[in-house]
Amino acid sequence: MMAAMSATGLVATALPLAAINWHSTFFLLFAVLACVCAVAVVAADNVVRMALYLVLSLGATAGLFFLAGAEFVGAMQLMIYVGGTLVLLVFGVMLTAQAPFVSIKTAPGDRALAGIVGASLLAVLLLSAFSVEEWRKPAAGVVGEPTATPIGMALLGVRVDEPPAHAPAGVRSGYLLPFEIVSVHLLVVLVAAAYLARAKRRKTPRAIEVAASVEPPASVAAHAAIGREPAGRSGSVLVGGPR
Amino acid sequence: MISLIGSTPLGGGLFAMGLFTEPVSVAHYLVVGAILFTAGIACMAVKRNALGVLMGIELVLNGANVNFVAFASPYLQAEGSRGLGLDGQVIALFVILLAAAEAAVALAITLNFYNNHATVDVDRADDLKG
Amino acid sequence: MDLATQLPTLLGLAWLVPLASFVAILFFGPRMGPHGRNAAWVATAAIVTSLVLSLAAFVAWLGAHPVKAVHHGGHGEAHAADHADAGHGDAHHDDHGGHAEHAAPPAYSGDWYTLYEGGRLKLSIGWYIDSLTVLMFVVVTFIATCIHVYASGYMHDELHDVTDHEVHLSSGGHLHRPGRFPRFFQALSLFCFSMLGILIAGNLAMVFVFWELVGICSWFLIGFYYERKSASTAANKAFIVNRVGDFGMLIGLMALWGALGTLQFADTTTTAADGTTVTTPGLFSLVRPAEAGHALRVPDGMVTFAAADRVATIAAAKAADPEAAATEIAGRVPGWRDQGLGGWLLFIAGLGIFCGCVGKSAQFPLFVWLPDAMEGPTPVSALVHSATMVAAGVYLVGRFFPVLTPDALLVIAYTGGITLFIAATIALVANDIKRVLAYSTVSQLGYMMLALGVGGWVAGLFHLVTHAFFKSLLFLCSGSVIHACHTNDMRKMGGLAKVMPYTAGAMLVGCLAIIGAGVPFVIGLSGYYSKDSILAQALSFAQANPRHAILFYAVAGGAFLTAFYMFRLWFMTFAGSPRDHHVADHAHESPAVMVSPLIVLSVLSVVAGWTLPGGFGVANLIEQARPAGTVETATGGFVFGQSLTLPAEYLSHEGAIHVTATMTAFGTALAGVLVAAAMYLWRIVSPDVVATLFRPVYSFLAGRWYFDELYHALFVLPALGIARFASWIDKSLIDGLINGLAWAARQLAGIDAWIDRTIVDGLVNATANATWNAGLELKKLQTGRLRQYVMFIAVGTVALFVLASMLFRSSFAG
Amino acid sequence: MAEFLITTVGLSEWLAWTVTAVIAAVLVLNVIAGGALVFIWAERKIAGRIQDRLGPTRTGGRFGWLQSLADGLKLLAKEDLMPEGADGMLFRLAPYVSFCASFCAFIALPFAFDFIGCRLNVGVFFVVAVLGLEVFGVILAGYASASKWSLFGAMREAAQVVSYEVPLGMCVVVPVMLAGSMDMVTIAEKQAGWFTNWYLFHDPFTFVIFWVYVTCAVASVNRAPFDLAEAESELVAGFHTEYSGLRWSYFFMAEYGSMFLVSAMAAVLFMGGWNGPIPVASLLGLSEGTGDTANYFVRLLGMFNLLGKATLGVLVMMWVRWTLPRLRIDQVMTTCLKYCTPIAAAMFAGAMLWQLFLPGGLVPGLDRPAGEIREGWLEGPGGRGAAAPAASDEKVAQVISSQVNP
Repeated sequence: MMAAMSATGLVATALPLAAINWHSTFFLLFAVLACVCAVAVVAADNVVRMALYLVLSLGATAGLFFLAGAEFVGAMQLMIYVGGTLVLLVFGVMLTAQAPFVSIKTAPGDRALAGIVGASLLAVLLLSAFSVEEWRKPAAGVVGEPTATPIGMALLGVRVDEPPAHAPAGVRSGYLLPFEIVSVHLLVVLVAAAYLARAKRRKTPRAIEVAASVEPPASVAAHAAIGREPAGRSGSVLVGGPR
Repeated sequence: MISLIGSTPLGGGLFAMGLFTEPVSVAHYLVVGAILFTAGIACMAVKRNALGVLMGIELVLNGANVNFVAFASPYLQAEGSRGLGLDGQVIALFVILLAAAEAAVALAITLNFYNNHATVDVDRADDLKG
Repeated sequence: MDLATQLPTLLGLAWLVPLASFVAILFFGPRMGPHGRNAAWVATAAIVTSLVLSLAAFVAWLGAHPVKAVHHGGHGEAHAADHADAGHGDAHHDDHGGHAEHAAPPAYSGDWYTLYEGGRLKLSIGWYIDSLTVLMFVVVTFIATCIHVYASGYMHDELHDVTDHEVHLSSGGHLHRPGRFPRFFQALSLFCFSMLGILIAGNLAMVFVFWELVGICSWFLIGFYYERKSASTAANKAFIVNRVGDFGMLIGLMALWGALGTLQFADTTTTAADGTTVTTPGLFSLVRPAEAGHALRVPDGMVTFAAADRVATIAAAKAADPEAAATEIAGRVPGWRDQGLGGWLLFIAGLGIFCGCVGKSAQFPLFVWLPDAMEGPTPVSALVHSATMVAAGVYLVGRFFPVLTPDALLVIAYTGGITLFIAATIALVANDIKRVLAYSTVSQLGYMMLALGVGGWVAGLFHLVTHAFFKSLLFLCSGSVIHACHTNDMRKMGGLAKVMPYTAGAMLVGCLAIIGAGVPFVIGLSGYYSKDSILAQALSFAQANPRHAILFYAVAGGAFLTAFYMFRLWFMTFAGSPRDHHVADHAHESPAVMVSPLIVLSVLSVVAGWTLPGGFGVANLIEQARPAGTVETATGGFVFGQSLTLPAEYLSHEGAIHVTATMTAFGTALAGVLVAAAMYLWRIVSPDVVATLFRPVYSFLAGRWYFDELYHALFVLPALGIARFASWIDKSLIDGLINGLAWAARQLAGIDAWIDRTIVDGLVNATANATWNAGLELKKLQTGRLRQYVMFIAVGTVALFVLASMLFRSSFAG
Repeated sequence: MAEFLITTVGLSEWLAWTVTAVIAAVLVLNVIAGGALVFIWAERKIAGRIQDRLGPTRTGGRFGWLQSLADGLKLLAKEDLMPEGADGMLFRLAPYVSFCASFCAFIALPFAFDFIGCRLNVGVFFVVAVLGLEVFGVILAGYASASKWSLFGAMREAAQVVSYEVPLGMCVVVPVMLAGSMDMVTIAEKQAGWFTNWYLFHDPFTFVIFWVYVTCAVASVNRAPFDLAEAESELVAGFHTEYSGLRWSYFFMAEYGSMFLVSAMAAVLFMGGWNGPIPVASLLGLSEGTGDTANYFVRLLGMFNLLGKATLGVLVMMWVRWTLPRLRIDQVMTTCLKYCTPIAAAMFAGAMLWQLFLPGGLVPGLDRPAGEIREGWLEGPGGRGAAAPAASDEKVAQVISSQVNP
């Protein structure tokens, strides 16, 4: 403790530590984590690592949400995105993660092109992010009220919060209908996903069938061939199912 | 700890920009959102693995969500501005929910694709090309 | 539940049950047991239900309005309705105690459902129920029940495939067709429903609707064997002839509605929103207003209608003040009425309605369809001839009686007289057993019309009821005979009494009833009472109007002829020895299901006319419904001058007239029977000799007065000629023109086709080719690479942004 | 505490907050680490007793109570192995992900009224969400180990946890609904007073759903009989087959941390949190407002109360583990989807209707501090816990009526 104190004293002379803003510091922490991990997702070749980076990025974003006072959305982000979606995604990775598919290489030209386009898009976005005076002004730091209950009420169709200043008078409608629509939508998706991913009653899984038909000795070489060049043209089996 | 960060060149630069001391603004969040968004787009454009494309989509949606939350947060608003209020958060909520739904369906499609084509390479999903 | 709601409920149900049966058989008939055998049960059950409901209504009516003996006298106490308890509901009934002359009969009316109401037109499904309605409901449903039971036996041929020997196919064979058992009962149910609809109808519009329904049902049933040319022709004939009458009826309807604006029989009481009750007068009150003592008066509406030009003048003169104009018009109406304005309108309205009755009740000159209607199955004949179709006409005249002017009644009387005479003479020489009965029906209908026409309201309707019983009996008997002999020709029968004792006995009862047999002044069969009262009223009328004494002679002569041809029929059929042994050997008594209705109807034919001690009887029951203002002697007419006298009906019961009439009836009937016996039983005089002796007359009668030929020459041939001419015009002129036009259009189309093919199609094809080629080029852009699409989107977004910021520099990135 | 540092010690503000945060983190960390130590020892003893043997007896005296420490030292000294085909980075990262998830959840867990890392108004939600992240570490471990057993274990774990999150969420929602808040402090405070005020005894439905929660909680922290992910009889050691040494011990600590966490959650949600069965503090007159020291004492008492309840829960889990045999994976799924989920749904509906029609609770008559704790958004500008409850109720009514009847 004493050492830390002395170190603090030393640096305090150089840096205005007393003026440190914890909120900004944590923002910086989470923002850097989110951005670095997002870029890492792009850069990584291994699918499982991509998933890991994505989790970290999304988790950091949840932290940003907490910082912005959107606790409910942040928890939601953790629960659904990180907890649910990613487990699902990892599932997919695992189910399809045979050696040849874990990392599929992309041509360097594609990467370069994507880099250029991404950079220009980022430039555009940054340009617009800094183009509005009001957005650039530092926050007034108004501590918002907890939002979980107002959101819950709003989802039930009752608005208890103050509407935005520029909203037309009398517009205080809740979100009951969207809420219901989303519920039904989720149900539909549940059914659809179950339907799409259901086990077809086939004697031999289609994947094995195809792999066997591409090249008679179904070996690692065959997998590599599938990975590298489009084998779909070698036979009509890929285009349609059994007639 | 902070002092250590501050003593590094990068940390010093950040201090110079006032990032540790000044309150953050909406624009800060927008920058994060833009980076996430761009990373997502790039991910979609680069990855040949269908799951990678999916992750790119998640990133894009998340980038958009960051913007929504930023505009909604009263804490981040400049003096005299209220932002989107609750609406932004609720929209972010819906985006998350729909992203989950989208992920489920997309994953199911991917699995189906894998069952039929024995691969998850999106470049091979060109049976219907012109 | 008081009577005002009870009666419509009971009778309305009784009316609708056959409809339900019709619908059920219509949809499920063929599936009701093998070959639809159970359809008979459904229909019979329905009509029995109706009968039970009608009887319930009858009992309810009697409970509220006990039938008492009528004490005719100068004071005009006319009907025996119990006034004390009939003042509730919407009974149109002024409770004036002793001044019964001014009292309306007890009746209940109302609407179930208003179909349309707009302007002055109101079409509704309503009811008008008085004792006549109730009585007729019982009679119709009862006879229909008997006929249903009978028909379920008679029509058993239709249960399996039928070979119709009367239809000769071009291939030389006979028609072989599947049976139509359910269809028959389906039509029968609809028929009953329609007839009951006429009976219960509360307004003329509804009457007309069901009138037409009855017409279409008769078309179904007469044409039941529609493969037979005779049957289909007869059905068409009946339908078309009825249309002629209905055309007149439409005129009457239009006259009434146009001038009076209502077709309701009774007054309608409506409660307005503010609680005040408004009474809209019906036809009866308009023509016989209570304030005028129910005396016949031309309604204001008709007067102003007839004086339209004067009304217009007044209205034009006082155009500024419509109210004053209305007041003045109202003030001058009595004067105009005295000048006789509107009388013609009322007369024509009455005659128009009567026209419909002429068609439906087969009166001269539209009676030609009825004998041909024998082509239908015998139960249908029985139903048509006794209780339903032909009765509808008489019933409507009776129902409409208060609106008919004395002039119109005179026309009716003469029509009836002519009909009865012509039909009776034709019946003398007919050899087809059913035709004899058919002409007898026409003749009896003439009786009824005549009775109504000479003011015998009760007499006519009384005869309608009794006739319904004995005529259905006679028809069912004839059906039984035909069923046994498989022929209609009486010349091949004879001596059937031995093999068919029940049928013979029942037929004898029917014959005695129709000729009005009885011990004078003591007791008689039903026909005795009804016929006597007709004769008496005719005599009374003849005495009051010596100019029209011929009507009485027609009635008396008709009675003689009736007795003659009825017993000619009976003797030829049942008495003597068989003329054709093939037929006689084959004959047998009909099954119980057919005989039992005969016995029931026989009993009723005997007793229907009786009046029990205490006054209960059909005649007194009908008397209850006597329209207001028709009790006393009425004089005058609107058209034929004031000299006409319509004697009150009770006058005909007075000794002088009554005795004369009874004796006349008895004498003529006896004479007729004796002559018939002499010719056909004892064979003192040979009918053939008589026929040769009076050959011209005989052939004239056998040719049925050549009415069919006359109509053929007068109407059918000209119509055919006009049709041929029209056809020629159509074929040569119009078709030629059209063909020419078509040719021209074709030529034009040829040119157009050339333009279409070369220029338009060329353009379209060129566009299509261009599109196709462009598509081929563009399709290369569709690489199928997901990642490239993402790139496109991103690049597109950036490009859009750049473009937008270049174009709208001021609004972005300030 | 930060205020104490600022005002009394005289530290600058940022330093005071930093020190406070570090102290809190260390405390929570010690709850997990120390808890793990104690629980491992306890588990061995309990297992021994249940299996009719003594368990550890030698290390550290008569009861072998130093056994865990000795184990820990052994683990520290162990060689850290990594399989050849493993994904090195993920293999190393996985235990930390797992442990961090378990640890982070403690942020929002209240030990007493003020003894909480960070009072979140979506506390319950946060805990459940973060707890769900633990599975991610397991999956990573299973994948990165490049071993069949590990992968199988990870897949089972993932399937199981994702499935059990559904009934678990439904169970958790019931107290949230009854309290009208997701703030764990509020939920616990609503159950203050006699034990009849516990939501466990609120109505028959909550009583049933508590046991559903226990089942789901056991399953979601991967304890026997739901420990399919380890299943040492089939999968060697499941997802941590290839782990040893300190990394392995992180998984272990995460497991015990999670066990403690779900038990504490059960205590907060259903058993009154830090409020004892008998309101000793208020009976003694030591309730709030009698001075800082008394206040602190009462909260300390509450903390021990909660720790006791949570420990009881952990002990029950141990008892269950050594009593019941392991289920098959299909039985696990059947339990979740065919029993727990429908029962939880039905109980949720029942509790909702009960709350609607009989809001008084199962045992009426005893005191219930209703409406004293409200969320900040309904309170006046004075901040949390300070405004008059009547005013807030009024505001709710007014807002709602203005919405419903515009």
